[in-house]
Amino acid sequence: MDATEARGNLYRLLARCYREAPDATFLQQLETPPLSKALALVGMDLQETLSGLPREHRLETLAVEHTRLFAGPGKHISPHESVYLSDGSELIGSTTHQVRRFMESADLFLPVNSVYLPDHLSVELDFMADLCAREGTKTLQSEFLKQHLGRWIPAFCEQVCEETELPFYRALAELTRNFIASEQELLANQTTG
Amino acid sequence: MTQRRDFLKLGAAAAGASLTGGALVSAAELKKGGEDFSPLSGAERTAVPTTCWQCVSRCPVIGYVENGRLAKIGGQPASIRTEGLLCAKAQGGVNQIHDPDRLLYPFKRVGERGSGQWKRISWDEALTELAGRLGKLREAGHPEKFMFHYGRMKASSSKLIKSVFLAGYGTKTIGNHTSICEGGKWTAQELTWGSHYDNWDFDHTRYVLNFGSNCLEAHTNHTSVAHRLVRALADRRVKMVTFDVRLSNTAAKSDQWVPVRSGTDGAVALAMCQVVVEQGLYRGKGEEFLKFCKFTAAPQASQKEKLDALKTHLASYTPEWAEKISGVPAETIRSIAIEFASSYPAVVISYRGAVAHYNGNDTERAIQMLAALTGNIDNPGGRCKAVGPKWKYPKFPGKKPKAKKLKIVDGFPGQAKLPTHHLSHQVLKMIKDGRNGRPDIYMWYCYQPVYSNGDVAENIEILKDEKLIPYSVCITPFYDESAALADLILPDATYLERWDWEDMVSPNQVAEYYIRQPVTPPPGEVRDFADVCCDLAKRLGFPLGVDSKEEFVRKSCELTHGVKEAGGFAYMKSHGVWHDPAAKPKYYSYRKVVKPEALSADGVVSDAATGVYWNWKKTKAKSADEARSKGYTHTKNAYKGYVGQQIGDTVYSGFKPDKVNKSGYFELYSTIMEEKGLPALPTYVPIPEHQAMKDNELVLTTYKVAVQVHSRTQNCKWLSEIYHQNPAWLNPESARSLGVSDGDPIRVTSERGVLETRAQVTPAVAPGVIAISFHCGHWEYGRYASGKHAATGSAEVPDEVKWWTDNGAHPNWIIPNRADPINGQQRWMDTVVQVSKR
Amino acid sequence: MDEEGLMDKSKAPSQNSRRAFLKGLGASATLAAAAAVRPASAATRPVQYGMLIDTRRCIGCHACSVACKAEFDVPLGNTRSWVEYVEKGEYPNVSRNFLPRLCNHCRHPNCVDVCPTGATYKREEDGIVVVDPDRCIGCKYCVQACPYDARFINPVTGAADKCDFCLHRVSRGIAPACVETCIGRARIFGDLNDPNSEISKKIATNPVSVLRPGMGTEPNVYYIAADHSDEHERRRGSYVRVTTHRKEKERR
Amino acid sequence: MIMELNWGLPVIAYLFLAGVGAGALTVSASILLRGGGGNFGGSHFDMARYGALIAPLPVMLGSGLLILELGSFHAGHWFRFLNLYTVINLSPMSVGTWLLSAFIGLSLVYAYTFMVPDVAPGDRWDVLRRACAWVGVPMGISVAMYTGVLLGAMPSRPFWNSPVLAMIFLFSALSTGVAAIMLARTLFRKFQIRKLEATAASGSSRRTSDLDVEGQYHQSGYILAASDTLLIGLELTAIFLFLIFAYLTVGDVRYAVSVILFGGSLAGAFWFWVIFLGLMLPALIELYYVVQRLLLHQNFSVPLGVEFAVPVIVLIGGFMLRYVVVVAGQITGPVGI
Repeated sequence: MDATEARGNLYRLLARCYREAPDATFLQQLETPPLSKALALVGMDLQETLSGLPREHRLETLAVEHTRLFAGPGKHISPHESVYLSDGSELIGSTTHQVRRFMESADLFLPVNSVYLPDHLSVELDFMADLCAREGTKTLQSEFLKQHLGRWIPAFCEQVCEETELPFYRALAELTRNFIASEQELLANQTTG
Repeated sequence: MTQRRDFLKLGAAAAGASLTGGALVSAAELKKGGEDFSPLSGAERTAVPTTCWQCVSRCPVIGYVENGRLAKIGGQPASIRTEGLLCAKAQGGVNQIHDPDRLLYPFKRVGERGSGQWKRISWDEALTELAGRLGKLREAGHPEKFMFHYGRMKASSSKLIKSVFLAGYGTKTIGNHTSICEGGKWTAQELTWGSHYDNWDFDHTRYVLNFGSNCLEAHTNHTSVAHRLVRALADRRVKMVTFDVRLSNTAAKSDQWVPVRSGTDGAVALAMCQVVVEQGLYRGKGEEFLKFCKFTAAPQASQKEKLDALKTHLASYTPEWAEKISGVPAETIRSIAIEFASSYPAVVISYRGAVAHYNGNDTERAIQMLAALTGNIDNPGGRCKAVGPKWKYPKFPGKKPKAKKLKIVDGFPGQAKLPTHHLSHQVLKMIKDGRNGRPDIYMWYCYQPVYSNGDVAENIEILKDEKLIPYSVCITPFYDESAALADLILPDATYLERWDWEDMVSPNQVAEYYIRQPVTPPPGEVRDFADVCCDLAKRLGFPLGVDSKEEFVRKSCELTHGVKEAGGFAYMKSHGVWHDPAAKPKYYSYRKVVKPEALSADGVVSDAATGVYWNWKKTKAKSADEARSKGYTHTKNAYKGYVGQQIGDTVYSGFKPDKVNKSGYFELYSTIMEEKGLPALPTYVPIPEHQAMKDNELVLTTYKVAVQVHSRTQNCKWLSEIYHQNPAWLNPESARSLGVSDGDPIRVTSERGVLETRAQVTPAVAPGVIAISFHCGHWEYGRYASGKHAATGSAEVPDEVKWWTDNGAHPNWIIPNRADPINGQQRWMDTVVQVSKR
Repeated sequence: MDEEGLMDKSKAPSQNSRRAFLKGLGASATLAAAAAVRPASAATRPVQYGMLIDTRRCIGCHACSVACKAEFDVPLGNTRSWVEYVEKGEYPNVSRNFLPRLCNHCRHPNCVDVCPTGATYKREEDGIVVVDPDRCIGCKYCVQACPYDARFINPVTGAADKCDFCLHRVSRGIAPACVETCIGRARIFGDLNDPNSEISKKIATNPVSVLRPGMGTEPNVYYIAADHSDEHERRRGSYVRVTTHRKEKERR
Repeated sequence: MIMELNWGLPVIAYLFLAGVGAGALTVSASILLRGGGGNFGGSHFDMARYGALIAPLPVMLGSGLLILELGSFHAGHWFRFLNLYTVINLSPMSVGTWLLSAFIGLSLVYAYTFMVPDVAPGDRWDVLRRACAWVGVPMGISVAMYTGVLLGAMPSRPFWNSPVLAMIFLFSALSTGVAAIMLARTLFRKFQIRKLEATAASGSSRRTSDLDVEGQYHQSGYILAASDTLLIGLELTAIFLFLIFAYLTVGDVRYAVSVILFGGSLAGAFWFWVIFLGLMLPALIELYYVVQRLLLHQNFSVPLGVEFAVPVIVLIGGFMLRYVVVVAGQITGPVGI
């Protein structure tokens, strides 16, 4: 597997984690050795992060926490760039449109009836994964990180770390933050070099 | 030469005609709306005609969409109601879509109810659970144990959800919110002239007499009515007098503000009636109208008998008597009464300031009497019967089940004698009481049971109690104080993301047909609840015949006469509004003579006691004989069979009844009231709690401002930026005696509890009154309303958009839920409080 | 693949386009003015747009304020257009009057005098005072100089901002947003230099006033029956309360 | 009073710093031109040198602060302020920008002429130095005054809208400029005395003095103290004119000025920090020593503590003057609407 494909997979994995709480299948996949070992290497040791949770309540606890952190109702950390970046503190703000345009400029279109807005964290991560799957998109990737993902991921992840009561999501946020930081570095080197 | 002279003649004659606007040199008018452009790029914004739903006025609007995002809402120039104008609230609707704290997914409670712990679930999961519970109740033969309680639900939403879905399901345990709004006014009107809703014909009036209406700031038909009132005041110099405890903006724009003691408007109105009768000012138009009025028990009383009865009844209601009660000088009452009565056509208007009291029912009846005595009923320039569109819509296919009902929506036995609009504010108390049963499922829609009613603390306690309410479902686009206490939250579409046909009445007496369509698609998993109903019904095995509200609206457009011919759904989508260009304004509907063939139709009988012709087959009567023996007045639902009223030798269509079996007269003498042991003629009853008030006690009054509706606009940042705090207004005299200065923190105490707020000492409120608006003090409802939200933003873009921190105080915590003993109206304006500096 | 080009497309309408737009409007506004506003006989007369606010018709509903907020997506805390309430008197003789406020597009705009970069200027073709956000450095000198507190620094653009009579609409023959929505129809907008315009006729036939005439700015926003009462009158012991409905709570 | 200040601390600091710099340069140039250098064993020349070396620093620092306060800078348009250099118009700020830029250039050149090795009166940089001084005096006065004109140009700000304000700012700039030199001189006292000793030893002084080195040092402070006293006197006179004219008029200005009068929200800051601490106190102290020499012909000698404290409070007063003026102007407005 080449590096770009690996990066794409990681984007895809993170997107899945932010979109919805893990279900049984997904959690099982995460815990299967090659993946779980790889996760442990980057600081997300599932045995450790999930150890405090009784097995029968794991999914429920993760779902409740996912809801509390990223969906609401009421006070939550909005995973939408336009809200998080205080673009007038609006859902579907002008940023949302900019992200959509960016994606469309790369010939990638969100399905008409998509549940998620273009600037939802999971969609932005998915977009990066899609770009990774295509040749010659390094500049696009780098620009997207610069204009969008990279602008809010550090603060967002920091706040998730502060807010969450579950090691799983703290580890996820840290992983996301570190990954995006390394991505920025990598792409900066590759596009300038 | 002859021709030349003729031309000159023509020219001279034409000078008298109004020819403005045609000449070349006149200044060209700029177009008033209908288009909009981005100030940044200059690109045209896409115009989507739709309908506002910030308040019940439901004005036709145009949504302007830029880059797939709603940028602005503007007026609909083609509307004959608004004439293209639009209030602040409507324009603030943009913020509803973009509310950063709105709900995007269904949520299910985990942990204790009200603990704030939730789990996001899928629609399928939510509907499977809900349909399971609903199905179980229905199969067990207890559909009535599903209670549906709505706040704002009108037109197609109401028809599809209530008349189709809930009727198909079989529950009639349906609560509304009219009794916390204006139900009392409606009941009084049903008693006098039949159906509710009065339209004030400001376009033709010469005088406006206002009891407690703030229609320049808030009204059921706000923009449509307000712009006409301003036009009358400014262009035609119509005089306006406002009786109110507070200088509302409406009072401020009146020629005269007359402060009145809280809850005594009825005394003033009766005294004015007395002046009119005593001074013979009814002569002329009033006298003509007397023929259609009922002032005595006998249906066919003569003019003289009517007047004699009136004189006797009003004899003691002198201006001097009213002065003692209301604090308004007798001379003021007399002179205004004379002005009003001699300014035909004149309109007397009224609203919650006058009606939301213990004695509100008869205050409104007294006001109706004043209008009747001066002939200002359903006439150009007077108090008119409402005219609205008559939409046809697809009915429930197949046979509806016999609906069942828990008797919990009309209050406790005897609490209100004629609750024609139910006692919404008693529903939770009835549930707590439990004697008339409790719903297994309590679902509320576009409603805030916790925040909108009085007794907030008790509402919370009841809604929280899983023993009282086993399962609760909240349908809302926003997480509010009530949603926090639900078991299941279904994310509803905002009004800008859904379909509807709409039907608000027209202030110009010509019906306007208009629709609402989505300006942008709903985000996340948001769904219009009416669409969800179609889905639920299918799951429950009684499909509604339509799969979505859009289909319902499309079919309605094809069914409705006029709209269909104009081009149906496609026309409405592109134009938004339609009215019959040939339609004439409707006045004097009561004067129409009923055709003889209508009187001889099958089932039509005449009732000797009232002079009413009615069709017993449309009532609950089983046979003609039963109908005859019970008579019109005492047959259940007899009003539904009403055909006409015999007056003299003629049968007029008269004042068609609604909800109660009144005659076709303009009933100021109400047999219905009489039979309930209440005074038949409008009577002044003092408010018991106000009779023995101590020196340090004040009456708490609530009010609305121009930029907010009661509870559902505080999340709109543009509106809350303008109005987010509600200090309590105190007259300098009251303030002095309490030792309170402007800006002081104060404590307002009622029998229900304590409210902490600040004082605004102003002469714009009467002594003895404390006025607190009821828009503020949310403790949920997102960042702009309550300040509750997680911090956002990086160092690069700090989160500092919401610059205000004081979100005001909500007076409903200390206002008890108490009913007008006649119609059940929530007594918003009666609470006695003590005020002290904190 | 031309990736740079795609990047450009992904950007929101930039300030550059606003600037180009302002410039482009020069021509179109003259056209519109010539075609729509000015009578043919006076084609050489320059246009001076102005507004007349009949406060007798104003009901203090803030429809104009919110229309403006929406039209320009004005960030919270700032206002191009707002309505002040003036409450005064002694019970029961109390009044509350409403004073809608906006940029006066003065004949002698002090803001233009003090602008060090020429970013704010009075357009010759229609007399509208505008700000070029690309030239403006945000020094706030004009904010200080405006006697009407009509200007602010837009936190998004970093430039001075204020009412521009909805130039983008007016140049296309559509009334300003506040005029379109005004429930009382209190606002009349038009060419003050055309004696036959509705606004000129109304000004000619009514007692009108402008705000702070002593400043010598010669405003082009006129009022009928404006209440010029001010909280300074409290010094005389009479009750006056001015509510500005702005973040800056006091009128200055 | 809930009001946001459009011009906050950076602008206040700038107005003060520009004044100090402009004052320092003007005083330095005046001393250089008047004394020609060399009086009291070159101590006048040294004073000119202190002034010259001080002048560009606060002005450049102040200008930098000014850029920080720009809205365009806040919005991330870092270099938009360069637009200032694309236009010349009659805006006091535009005039000020060019003036300030020229001033910075000139003051740097002027400072350079004092930084060359073995700098002394009459060296090969003397012509350039004197040329700079000739231009520097009017330019320094212009920069000092323009800050007042900048504020005074607006009828909408009645507190500022007074020609006297420019005069107050001018005198304040000069007196804070003198204070800056005095302070520098005090801080480099040892160096100064060492130099005097060296001069005395070499006997190259043009005029023999019967004073010892310490005495000579003090003597050279006399001219600064005396001129500072005079400048403070002038400044007080200008402030008096400002107040009395405001008081004698009716309307906007009178109401605006009332914020610094008894009962006003800035009265404390104005009367204590500006008038008493910043002007009266230093003037009285200086007068005490100056009078001894002027009238009683005693030797001029000031204790070290006083020598240090006086310029510090003058500088504090100068800052507070700008603070009070800038804030007062913004929290007041025209009366009526």
